[in-house]
Amino acid sequence: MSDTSSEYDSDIEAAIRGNHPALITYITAGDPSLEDTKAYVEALDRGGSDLIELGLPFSEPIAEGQTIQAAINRALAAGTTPEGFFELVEDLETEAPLLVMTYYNMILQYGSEPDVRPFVERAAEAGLSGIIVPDLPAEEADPLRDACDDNGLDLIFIIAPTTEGERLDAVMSRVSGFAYVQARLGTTGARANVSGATYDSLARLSKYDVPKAVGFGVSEGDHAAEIIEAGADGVIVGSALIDIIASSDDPSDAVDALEAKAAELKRGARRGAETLTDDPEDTPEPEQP
Amino acid sequence: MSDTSSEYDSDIEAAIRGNHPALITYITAGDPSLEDTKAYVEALDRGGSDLIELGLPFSEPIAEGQTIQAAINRALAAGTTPEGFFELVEDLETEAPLLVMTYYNMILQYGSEPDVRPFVERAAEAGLSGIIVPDLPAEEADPLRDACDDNGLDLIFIIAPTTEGERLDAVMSRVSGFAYVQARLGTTGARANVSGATYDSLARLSKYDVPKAVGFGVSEGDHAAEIIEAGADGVIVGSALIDIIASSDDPSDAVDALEAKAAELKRGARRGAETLTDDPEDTPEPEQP
Amino acid sequence: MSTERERDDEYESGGGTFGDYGGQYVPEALMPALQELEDAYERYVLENEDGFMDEFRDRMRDFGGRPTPLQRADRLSERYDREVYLKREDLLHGGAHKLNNALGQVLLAKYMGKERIIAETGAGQHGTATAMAAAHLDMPCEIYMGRTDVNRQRPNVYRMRMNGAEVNPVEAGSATLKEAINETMRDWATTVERTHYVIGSVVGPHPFPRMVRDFQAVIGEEIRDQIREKAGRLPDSVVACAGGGSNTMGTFHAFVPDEGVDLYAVEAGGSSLEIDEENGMAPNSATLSTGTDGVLHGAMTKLLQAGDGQIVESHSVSAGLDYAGVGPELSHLVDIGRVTPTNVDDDDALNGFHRLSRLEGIIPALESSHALGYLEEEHDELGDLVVVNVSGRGDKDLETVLEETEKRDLEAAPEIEVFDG
Amino acid sequence: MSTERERDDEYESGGGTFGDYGGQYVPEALMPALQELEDAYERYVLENEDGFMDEFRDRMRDFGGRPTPLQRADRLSERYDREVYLKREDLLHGGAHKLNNALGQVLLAKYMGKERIIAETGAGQHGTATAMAAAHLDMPCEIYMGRTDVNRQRPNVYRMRMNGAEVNPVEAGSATLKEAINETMRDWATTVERTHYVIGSVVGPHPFPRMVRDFQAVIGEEIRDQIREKAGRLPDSVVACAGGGSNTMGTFHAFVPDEGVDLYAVEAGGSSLEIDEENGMAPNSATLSTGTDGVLHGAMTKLLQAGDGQIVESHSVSAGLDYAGVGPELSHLVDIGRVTPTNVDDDDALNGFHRLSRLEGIIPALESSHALGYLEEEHDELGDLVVVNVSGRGDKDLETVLEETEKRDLEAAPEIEVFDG
Ligand SMILES: Cc1ncc(COP(=O)(O)O)c(C=O)c1O
Ligand SMILES: Cc1ncc(COP(=O)(O)O)c(C=O)c1O
Repeated sequence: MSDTSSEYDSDIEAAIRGNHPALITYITAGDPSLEDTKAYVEALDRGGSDLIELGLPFSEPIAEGQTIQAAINRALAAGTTPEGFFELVEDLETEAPLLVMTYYNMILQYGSEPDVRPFVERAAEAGLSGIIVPDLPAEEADPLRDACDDNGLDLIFIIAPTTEGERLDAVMSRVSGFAYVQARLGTTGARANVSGATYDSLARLSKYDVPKAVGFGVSEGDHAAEIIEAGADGVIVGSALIDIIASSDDPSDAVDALEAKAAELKRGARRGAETLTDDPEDTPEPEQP
Repeated sequence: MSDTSSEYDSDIEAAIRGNHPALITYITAGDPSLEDTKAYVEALDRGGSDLIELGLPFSEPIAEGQTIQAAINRALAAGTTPEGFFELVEDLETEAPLLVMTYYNMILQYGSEPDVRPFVERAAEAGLSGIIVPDLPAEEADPLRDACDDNGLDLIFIIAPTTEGERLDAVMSRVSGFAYVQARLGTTGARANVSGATYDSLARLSKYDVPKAVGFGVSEGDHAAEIIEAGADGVIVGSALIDIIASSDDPSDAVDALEAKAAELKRGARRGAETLTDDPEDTPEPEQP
Repeated sequence: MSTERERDDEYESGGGTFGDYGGQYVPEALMPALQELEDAYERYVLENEDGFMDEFRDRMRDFGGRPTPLQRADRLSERYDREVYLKREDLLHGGAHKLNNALGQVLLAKYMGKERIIAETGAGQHGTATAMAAAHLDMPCEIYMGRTDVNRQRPNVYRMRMNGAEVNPVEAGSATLKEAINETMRDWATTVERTHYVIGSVVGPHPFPRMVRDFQAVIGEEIRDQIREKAGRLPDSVVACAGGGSNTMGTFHAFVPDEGVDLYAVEAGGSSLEIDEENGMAPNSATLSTGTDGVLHGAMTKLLQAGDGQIVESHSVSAGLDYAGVGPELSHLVDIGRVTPTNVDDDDALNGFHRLSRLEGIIPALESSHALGYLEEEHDELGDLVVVNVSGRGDKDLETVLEETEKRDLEAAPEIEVFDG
Repeated sequence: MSTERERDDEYESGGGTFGDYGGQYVPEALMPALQELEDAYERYVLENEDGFMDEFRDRMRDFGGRPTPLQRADRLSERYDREVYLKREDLLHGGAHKLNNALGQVLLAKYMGKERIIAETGAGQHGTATAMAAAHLDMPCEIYMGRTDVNRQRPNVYRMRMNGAEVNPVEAGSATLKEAINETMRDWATTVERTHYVIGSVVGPHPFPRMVRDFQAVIGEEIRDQIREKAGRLPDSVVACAGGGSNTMGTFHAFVPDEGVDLYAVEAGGSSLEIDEENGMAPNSATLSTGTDGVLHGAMTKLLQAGDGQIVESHSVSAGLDYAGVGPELSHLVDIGRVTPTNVDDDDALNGFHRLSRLEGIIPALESSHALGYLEEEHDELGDLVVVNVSGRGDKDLETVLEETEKRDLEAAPEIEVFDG
């Protein structure tokens, strides 16, 4: 794993700011097996991911669309456990820092009593750089935030299209690592275009000096370009990668495709960044969904 | 048809008193066809019936057991109508006088308006001697009774095991022809023995000077004997005859069997009468049902 | 109750008749039981002897759920541009007005010292109500039901069995309600001394039509009070469906003396108003609208019959209206012009079902849907303030409605794609 | 309402928690909607702004059929040699207590200017109640229901469709309630600005557990008045089944301050109280009795979960109790000893079903049958005056009960020979 903590507050901030425009990739650990996940993560790393989110599967993934739900079901059916997950993380050798994405109950239940600390400590020990919890809004986050602070992990918050006004200030005041900008209302899942809400959100967030990465629906290099052009520091891609995994007849087939996809997305992001530098005045028109 | 009205009030009373102990037989007209019925009635007449009841089928035979219900259904399916019924009666040549047994709505609807008179007039014209209506209690019988009186027909009343006290007096005061003593509660249908209620009813009726004939369940010569021995003037048999008709492969097969059954029943009745004359003191023990 | 008797006398000849209708056309064996019942009816029901009516009312409140609401139907009122109120008998225990009568009779049987209850049922609503009442009052109970109905109304058979009643399938004839009544009468004629026959509507020999009406009359009595409270006056018209006519008479009875209140009895027009005499079939059960006078099941009344007096088989999409006779009191009220006989066909009834389900969130019985179909067709004739009796809920009718809706192009139906797999 | 708030404060830490339980564990996108809802709940429900609560109560009376009776169960009282009363929520429109909540929330959504209603349903009772309320209040409505439940609860699917609701089958996982909730949350996260999610029990993120409880609290408030009138005092114990716990909290809420009244929450013991962690299965849904603390569907509460935090699949013969979570307020009341958690197994519940059907003429929901099963088992512990909440009617359960009864030798079941052919 890389260690670039110098001018930045954390590995994660460094991974995004230092590699601008950043590519953040997500896959579900254990889909279809932890061994395969290892190969996939390394492929994503090679393809140019600057930060990698690994999903620890939970039986009730209320924030996920059908693609990631199916991945989680496959991972659970393969017997993926938190301990297996941490061992995978320990085993991984990537340039990009790693984040865990999971639901709050998985974090609470890791120790012998419901408590967030054992999970956070284990995550830090395994070499993870941060945590994202899709069912943990800022209001309920203090215990986990404290534990992350104590263990040098970032706790990533999601900014939704509905996050506005005072609440936006309150959430932004807690952000560490980067702000996960939810591109549209709804759940995760590859979409064919970039939502108009993305532009609104990025505009609303422009006054906050934190890295912003946009996820939910990004699936192609061209989306990545548009999003970066709209002012994001990074793009987050998940379902599009899982589609590749799910549609491979043989798990090992997916490795090259994942690497290629990551490269395409990274190229797209770079294209967006170049447009920005070429023509900084030209704000692109939001595309209608 | 015979005409024996001399010392008696009516053909019917004469048929019973004059032929003591009397056999009264019932079959459903039109089962399985009116032509067959003609042959059956003549067979019953030859076999020794002193009075013959012919059922005019009605779609809702609430007083009948399964045997007669089925006969009625066959007769209706064969298209038996009141007019066909009356033509059959006109066609018949029997020693025994004929009664029609039907439900009140059939009588009411015979004319163009709901009225009992057209039916009664047609019945008299066809040569019938009386009418039995199982769903017409004494309380509702005045219009039909008047019409019968005017046309020289007897209206037969049924005395049930539940007919007692003042009601019994009231009903008995209206009796003409004979009192139809219902041997047991329930519906028509052949039974294997004589009901205890028969003895009770005959005892209750002993003070009334009208002919009494017992029906509902009588099926064998021995029953006939017991009933006559118990003080009845006649026995009424229906379902046992219909069983013969229903079980014949060819309708014409039934003719001889019906004649033989009538003869058996008449012999049984005579046996009962002889016992009475032999040993007038000896009241038979009621058999337990 | 004495005022009610006086009122009755205005159109009852006394004894057991209503004008030319009514009477006791039953086998002799049943007459003593009818007299015993008449006596019990007068003492317990009319004179409240031993507090019978108090107990009845208490049980109908606590066990049955009375009073049922009178609800303003906001969206129907808007649709028809007049005030429409619904009497919610669908909320009564068991899901229909039937319990008013069943509980009354089973309780009366208990007061009379009877040991056993029998009843007929067609669709199963009266059978389930009787089985519930009998379980509640600890009386053994047997229900006769045509085999055809047993097969097509299985949930109601199960409900009766769960309440501990025996269900005796009747195989005769078309094996539906008419045959079930015949068979119950036969049982009664056999066991009359210890058994009470709970007739399911305002039909049968005296005193049933009056007694059943009196047990059901609470519907109209409540409506009178409720509409006065809610609308400040009596309604211009009251609409109820009519099969045998028990919800009908129950709804109308309190309004009979109010000449300003028009009373509409809506029968099942089925698929046509013509009778096929040849085959003994009526494709409707619009007895009041098209029937002729005759005697069926113990009473003189209007009937569906062939010219020679055979009773024909009625037909309606709604099993509970599917009967060739009707209560004698309704026949009389129609003859004297107090009740207007009307009917709507199967399609209109199905539309009525769907319309109430979608607009008001109430799934009505198919029987009651006839009253709602009439409301749609003739609302202009009904004045500014209309009460419709929703005699029961439609849970029992879902399968039928689905099947019948799929066959037709119904204006008010949702697109009901069935979820397969 | 102000006194209620004071009472709540005795055990609520304020905000959205009950002791350690409750909270708002939902995706960020939903938080503003929850805050909007909390605000609306406080204004309309707690402070009766714009007469919201008056309209709610009027509609529950006229449309819903409130008050429901409190009935003395004569034969159960005799059987158990103590006074047993039944609260008859089975008589509410739709056939269960669910309408109290559904109508309250749909009306609130209307006051909030929402344009669309969504809800999850398991057995279909909450879905049908919501569909009825939405039809009644003219709101478009979509219901999510697991494919397995769609297939086994077809009549409820039809009812929802008849009321004009869309029914969306959910194919994920075991395709039952848990998955339906997940999917409804996903819809909500997509459409939250114009859509209200009508959660079906006292579960989910704040303010749902409190709000649903307040809509259901009318059950216990009525019981208090009714038992005082009928028995002259408060009961010794109150018994209600618990799935999510809405009928439970609705029944208990008014009695929480009455220390002399024992409160029993009866859960589904299923076929065994053991969890099979390997396969992620609990053969029960006895969450309060056996669960551990965790977060599910937006709240911290007691759950059925494997040691690593995966939620297990619960099982019960009663679909409406078949849920791996429970309301956070109940978890708290159990922790502080105010509510006694208990459970009965499938057999006892089935016997409870049959017993009430046969002895009292009331066919209870299989959910409610658990409370009746507990009454049979532990009546000696319940004091002289017991109230049992009959949360719904069992018409929906007939097929299940038949099937399950045939597999077993149940003491209280009638001989149910099925009428074939
Ligand atoms: C709900 C409902 N309404 C009406 C009827 C028709 O009966 P009646 O005309 O006696 O009210 C029935 C009969 O089953 C019924 O179930
Ligand atoms: C009749 C009935 N009772 C109880 C329940 C359980 O829900 P709760 O525990 O929220 O009351 C249900 C759920 O469907 C139900 O239908």
